[in-house]
Amino acid sequence: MSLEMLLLLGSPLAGGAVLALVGHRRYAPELNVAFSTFTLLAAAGLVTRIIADGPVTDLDEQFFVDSLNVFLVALTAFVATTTAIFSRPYMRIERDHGRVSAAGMRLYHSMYQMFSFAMLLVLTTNNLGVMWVAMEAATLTTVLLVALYRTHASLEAAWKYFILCGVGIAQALFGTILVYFAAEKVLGAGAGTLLWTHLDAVKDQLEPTVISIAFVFLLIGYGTKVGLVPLHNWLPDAHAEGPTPVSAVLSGLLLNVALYALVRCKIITDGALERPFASALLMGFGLASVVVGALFLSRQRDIKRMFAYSSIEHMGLVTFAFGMGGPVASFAGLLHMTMHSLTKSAIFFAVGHAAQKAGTQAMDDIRGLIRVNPTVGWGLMLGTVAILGMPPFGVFASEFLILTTAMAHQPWATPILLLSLGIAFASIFGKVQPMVFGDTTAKRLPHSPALIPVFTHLALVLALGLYMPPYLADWYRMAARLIG
Amino acid sequence: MLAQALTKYGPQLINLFAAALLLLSFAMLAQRRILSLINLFAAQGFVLFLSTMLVAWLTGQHHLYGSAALTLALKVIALPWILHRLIRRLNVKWDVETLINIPTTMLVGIVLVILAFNLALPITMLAGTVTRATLGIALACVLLSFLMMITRSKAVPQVIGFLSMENGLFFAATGAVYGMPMVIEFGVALDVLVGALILGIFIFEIRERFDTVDTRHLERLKERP
Amino acid sequence: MISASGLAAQFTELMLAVLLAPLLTGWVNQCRAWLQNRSAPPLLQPYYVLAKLFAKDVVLAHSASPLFRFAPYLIFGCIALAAAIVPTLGTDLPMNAAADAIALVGLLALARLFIALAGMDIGTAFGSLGSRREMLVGFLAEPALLMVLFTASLISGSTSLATIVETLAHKEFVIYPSLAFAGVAFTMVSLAENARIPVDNPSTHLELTMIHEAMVLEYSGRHLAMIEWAASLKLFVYSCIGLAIFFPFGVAEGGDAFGIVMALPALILKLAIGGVFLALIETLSAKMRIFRAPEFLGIAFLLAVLSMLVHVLLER
Amino acid sequence: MASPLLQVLALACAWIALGALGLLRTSSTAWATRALYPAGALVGLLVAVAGLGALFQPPEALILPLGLPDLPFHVRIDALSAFFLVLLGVAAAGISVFGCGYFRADQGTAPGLVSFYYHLFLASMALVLLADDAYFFMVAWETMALSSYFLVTCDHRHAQIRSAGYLYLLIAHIGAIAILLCFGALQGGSGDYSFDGMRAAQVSGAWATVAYVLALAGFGAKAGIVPLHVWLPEAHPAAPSPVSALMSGVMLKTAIYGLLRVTLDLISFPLWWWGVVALALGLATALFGIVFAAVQSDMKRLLAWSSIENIGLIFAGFGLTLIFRGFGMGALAALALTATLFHCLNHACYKSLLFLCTGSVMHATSERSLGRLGGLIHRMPWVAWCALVGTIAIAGLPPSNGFASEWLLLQAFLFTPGLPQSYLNMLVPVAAAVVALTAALSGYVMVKFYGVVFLGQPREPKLAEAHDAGIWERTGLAWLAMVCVVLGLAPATVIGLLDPVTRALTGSGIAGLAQGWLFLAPIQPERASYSPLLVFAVAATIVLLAWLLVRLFYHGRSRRTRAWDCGFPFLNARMQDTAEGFGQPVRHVFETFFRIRTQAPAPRDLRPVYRESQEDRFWYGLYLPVAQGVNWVTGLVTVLQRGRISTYLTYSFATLLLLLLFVG
Repeated sequence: MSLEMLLLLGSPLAGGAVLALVGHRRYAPELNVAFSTFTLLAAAGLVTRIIADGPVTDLDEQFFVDSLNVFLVALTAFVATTTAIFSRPYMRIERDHGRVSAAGMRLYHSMYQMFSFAMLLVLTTNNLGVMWVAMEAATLTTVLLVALYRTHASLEAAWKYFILCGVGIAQALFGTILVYFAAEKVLGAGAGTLLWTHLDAVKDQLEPTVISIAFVFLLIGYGTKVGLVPLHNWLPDAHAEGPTPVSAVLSGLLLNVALYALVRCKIITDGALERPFASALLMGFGLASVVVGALFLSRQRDIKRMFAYSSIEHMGLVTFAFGMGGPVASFAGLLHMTMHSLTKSAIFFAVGHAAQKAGTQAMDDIRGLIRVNPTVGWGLMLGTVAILGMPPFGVFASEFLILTTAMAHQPWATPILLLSLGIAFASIFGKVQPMVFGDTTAKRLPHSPALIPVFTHLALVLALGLYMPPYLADWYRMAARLIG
Repeated sequence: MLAQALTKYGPQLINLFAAALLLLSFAMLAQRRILSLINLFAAQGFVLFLSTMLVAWLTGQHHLYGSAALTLALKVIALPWILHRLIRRLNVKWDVETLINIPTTMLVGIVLVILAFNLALPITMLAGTVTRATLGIALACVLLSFLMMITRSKAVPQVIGFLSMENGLFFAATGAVYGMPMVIEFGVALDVLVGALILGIFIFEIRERFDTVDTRHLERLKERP
Repeated sequence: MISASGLAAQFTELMLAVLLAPLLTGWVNQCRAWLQNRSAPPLLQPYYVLAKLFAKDVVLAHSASPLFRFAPYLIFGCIALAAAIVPTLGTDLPMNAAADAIALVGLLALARLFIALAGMDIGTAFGSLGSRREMLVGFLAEPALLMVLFTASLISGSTSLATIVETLAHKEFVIYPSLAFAGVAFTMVSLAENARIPVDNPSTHLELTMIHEAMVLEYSGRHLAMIEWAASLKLFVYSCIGLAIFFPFGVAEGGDAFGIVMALPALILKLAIGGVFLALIETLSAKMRIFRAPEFLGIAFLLAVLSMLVHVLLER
Repeated sequence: MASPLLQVLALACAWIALGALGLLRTSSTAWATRALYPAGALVGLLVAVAGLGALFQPPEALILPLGLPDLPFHVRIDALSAFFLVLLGVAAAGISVFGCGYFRADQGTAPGLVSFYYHLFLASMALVLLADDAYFFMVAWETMALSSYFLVTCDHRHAQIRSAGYLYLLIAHIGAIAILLCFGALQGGSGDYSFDGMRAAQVSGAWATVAYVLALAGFGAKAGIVPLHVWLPEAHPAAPSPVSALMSGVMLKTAIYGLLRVTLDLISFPLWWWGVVALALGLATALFGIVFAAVQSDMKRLLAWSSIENIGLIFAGFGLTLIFRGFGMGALAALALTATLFHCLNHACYKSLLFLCTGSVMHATSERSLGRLGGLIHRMPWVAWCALVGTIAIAGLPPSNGFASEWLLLQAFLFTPGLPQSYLNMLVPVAAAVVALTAALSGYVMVKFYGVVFLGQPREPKLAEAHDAGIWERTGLAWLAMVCVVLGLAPATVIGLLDPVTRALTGSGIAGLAQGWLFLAPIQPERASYSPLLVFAVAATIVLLAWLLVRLFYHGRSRRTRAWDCGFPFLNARMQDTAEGFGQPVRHVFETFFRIRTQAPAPRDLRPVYRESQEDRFWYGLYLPVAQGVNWVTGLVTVLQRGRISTYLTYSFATLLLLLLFVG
């Protein structure tokens, strides 16, 4: 097992164990940040290695990292670290307000590390079965986090989250079994048949009907985790009721990881079937998610719930991009995934502080943030402007690419997409503007908010919007070619 | 002598176990009382254990013995025990409210079984395993437990539905591909166990918070028109 | 293009217009008095009034601004320039190259702007009342006048007044339906613009009815003289425009001095007939309520646009 | 010397740098007003000079390393963008100089932040003019919208300003969506989104019409064309005066630039009936705008509505250009295009001048509604005289530049009867009539604006201590007034400047035929010629001569007394004509345009209150139904999220079965 891989998976695991013991201490948040930064360093090492000498398999092919999942690994590690930094003052304030007990803090910190371990495992494993197990583990760890506050709403959200995702994931298991069944015909039984690299090599010899049924089950399974529309019902409740760092990580990272798994299966299905069955399904679900996600926005009263629906809409857009296929569309999809997770986590950081200041998450009671604390106010305003796809920011760059390729290949879809983006803009901006501008009701906070993460994320998104460094561009292009 | 009988009647025996599994799923669907629901779940686990042992013996797949032992330990002994303790601690009312009455659920169940069968037909054509016929039944069990979760409004029956869906999936695995590789079997079992534990904790929490386990009170998070 | 004879002709026409204007007003007042069988004031009465006013001291309100003091001269200058553009005697005028029909309407509008602003300057109720009504009449009359001039320029293919007069003078006498409509529209507009009876009474001091008089209520002495002179010059300009477009006969083409001298009696004769016609209209019609004026001018505007339409449809 | 393109790019970066410097010390006013705005004005001047330099040189293109990997920023400067750069530079110079005196700490936002957005706004407008591919254009376009949004909501303590800002950004965003779709239609399936690619794509037929309609909607939303104009009278008055001057004067012109770029440059063969659509829309906007301007009682809203009117006239000129271009009459298309561009330049100058004057008035009296102003000519002579220059220009009266461009526009209308389409010939006289009516009405509105604000007696006692504009504000006003006068008196030279632009877009120019710099003769001299300098000179001599002769033969004595009160001793300032009063005739004549709601007092009401409000029919006819429609649809969607867990499970169960059936 190469050193980086060992560190990459080992440190969150160790962190989870250590924090399970000392999670309630004063220094626990700093420990949490340390473990996350350590994972980030490992991820950076891995990234340099992948760029230097291409895809690498590890531990006799149980782990496989190519250009597609290495950028997600880097992104996950980075956002996990910044969220850890943000959660330091946030959780302290929550504890001072008495909303989280000492045991709760311990649970929070250990589950946080276990959650990043599960996500990194999903990203790096080569075995579809292990991927399923890790995805299920990710769900389990976050269910407890969502229910941390023990309020009526958070319990309900956690219950729905677990039941719906549990059922969804079960379908994915059945899909994996069918894939294994089809692969067994070609590769014979044994440990190696479920390895993605092997499947990828023989994907054109797999039985089309079985693979199409398998893809349906996988789509329903992982689609529930991505929050595609008919299966999205758990997402707004889960993202709104948990503590804000959890919502940031859920919205920013878990959706990407689920979509990554779905893309892995799509690559196999595309190879097996001639007709574009998989991409048609993805496009259909993607479009439905964008439209319904946008339409939900205007009736929200809770800010985190609104941004959860905005995540559904953006994930729908990325799925639509992967559904269209072709190098440019896949490139745009990957770019949009990165931009969305950076911007959405930045917004949740700002929202977290704003909600703490105003003491509530109802948007009607949060007013005039700029006058109380300009950095939080400007952070929220710039984040909202970025997530709505206003140009100088990178989200517009990827949306531009998606829409322009859509105009070239699927002209019928563009008006629908643009209309829903317009409605989303009208709804979100209409609600955020009075929160940021105007006279204020919020009060100062004991701990000064950690806003470096917000502005580092937004600066990154702004920079990528204007200038894409060449090595990053080729990196995305290689990944896009993989998706095909 | 037992060995020859087993090898000769093996496939019919497996079909028998599959039919038994299907019957148990239907019974759980129609069950009113939670206690008997748990016992039926344990019975389903036991039938699953027997069929896995038989398949392992017939096909000589040694890792199946391990997974059969795992099923026995987990789904026949551990989980039912946890559920029984849960019921006693919660002293929850015995009867199970269902959202739509039993006859209609049964009708829908039958339709689902027919659907599952002709869906699984193309796969069974290709399956080389001796237990290929059971794939349709496994898919039917999964869909039936899905239906059970939809129609039950109490938390505990939903949990049992979720666990019986796992059983169905496990049976599909043994039926189609003689069980998944060991590491995945172990992972799946671990997930199911942890899942059950968490659900148990949740039910306690809900019980304390709303002094009822009826999920119909869990409807505050919604969109007002 | 700017020849010596052209300059001379231009200068004579300008001086003629400036000097002859009060005479025309006097003649119109005389005809009106005779038609209403009362004894008429002497023909040169306007000149006496001007001389009297120039001699008097100017009485200014405390809140009068420099604009108020300069406005009369600016108004007089604009309307005098307008008179210089309209070819009354000869058509070889250097000023025609500098300003055409649209510039003529612009100059009259500039004069109206300044008189309205001067009216509002003192800040009394009458001044702003008059300015508001003047601008109401203005914004309906100006487009109608522009449309009349457009019809004429469409017929003659150019907007420069000299070419209009030349082409209309050479055309053999054929009834132009578009010019007929334009003629009616033009008379209605000139009545409104020069504050004649149907729209406004030139000699009234009844606050509720007056438009033009209300704006100049505050003026006195030499300023009032300049304003009165400018008003009569404006009437002269409008009559000359009417003659130039609808009765262009007798105007000397080119720069020959003899032609210009012969054109003078023809001009005086035409103006006299015009004056009688104006007096006739004034005695026959009564002053309209201020909010009948928009309908009156609306009709004029429609007639003017109709004339242009008729020209485009029939006469091409 | 570096090529003009590099100069303009460097100057745009200079603006951005100035903005960034503003962020260093956001709270100090002196830093912004004494260092940043003067430098911004200088950069503006240099942009104008660079634009002038680039006007006569062949187009120049460049590819910057920024932007998307396979669609980097293309940058190009040709005659059209050079002309608009001149416009931007001239206006920005005057407004920035005025800004030095205007911006103070009490703006509601830190002055440093305001200067950051101000300079970002200028830079993004310059970059919009240089953009040569869809991505860079959209980035610059929406940065312009975003920075101007933050400028509009500078003083965000008032709810009305916040809602104005929101409405503005919403309609700007919807416009941007339409423009993106238009670029999509223009690339014709080739997937190449650089403007050269679009030119090569030679889109024609149905796709070209789709692109044109989308461009009209997108750029019309930003310009304020009738159905999409609702934001303009809300957003421009809400912004600080220099910003509203910039938005009205220059930002609306970037929309015109965009439309010209798309229809005359990217689409190779425009159809003639496109022009009729633009002409009709333009005239409707002009009449609608000026009628509403006449009844406003807030001076900045009055000017905003009059911007809508001027944009309507520009659209009419643009429509005429398309009609001529559609019929292949190059010379007449050049005439109409020259009139349009000349009117853009004039409107930029005199509208900025007037908005800056209102800025000085608000500075001195902190009062914006016309009902509480009056008599300011005595205490603010400098501002009053500059405003008079602006008033004469905007009313389109002879010696001014407004008249020169209106004269050209009317000349263009006069040549239309030669068109092959018969009913088009009939429509054009009506169009000419509407243009004439609009010009006359603008005179009416401006007399109301100038008379009520500057003349008469002060309606509020506190106006007595209104001080005149500071030195910085005076230089800004003087610069813009001087530009207006120069443009007015020397139109032939300006037509010469416009010649390369019209030659690039319509293939022919009209400058060649003018008789030297004195006379302006569009086609032939005997058809029509106009020399503003001669008119001004002769008029001035006559006025001076009259003044001297009167002084010579008679005397210049005068004495002061109370105004004539017709025997009523209690005459006071409240008896003057109010803004509503002055607008009453127009409201009476054009009643159908408004949605009038009057609140008359009851007969025996001891304290009778009479209130009347004119609203915009479009707001109730178009915008509210659309909002209710969207609201209703979102109501439908909430059915999906009713909270019951079993329904959620049924959704995923049903999707599973459906897909399986579909696959099976």
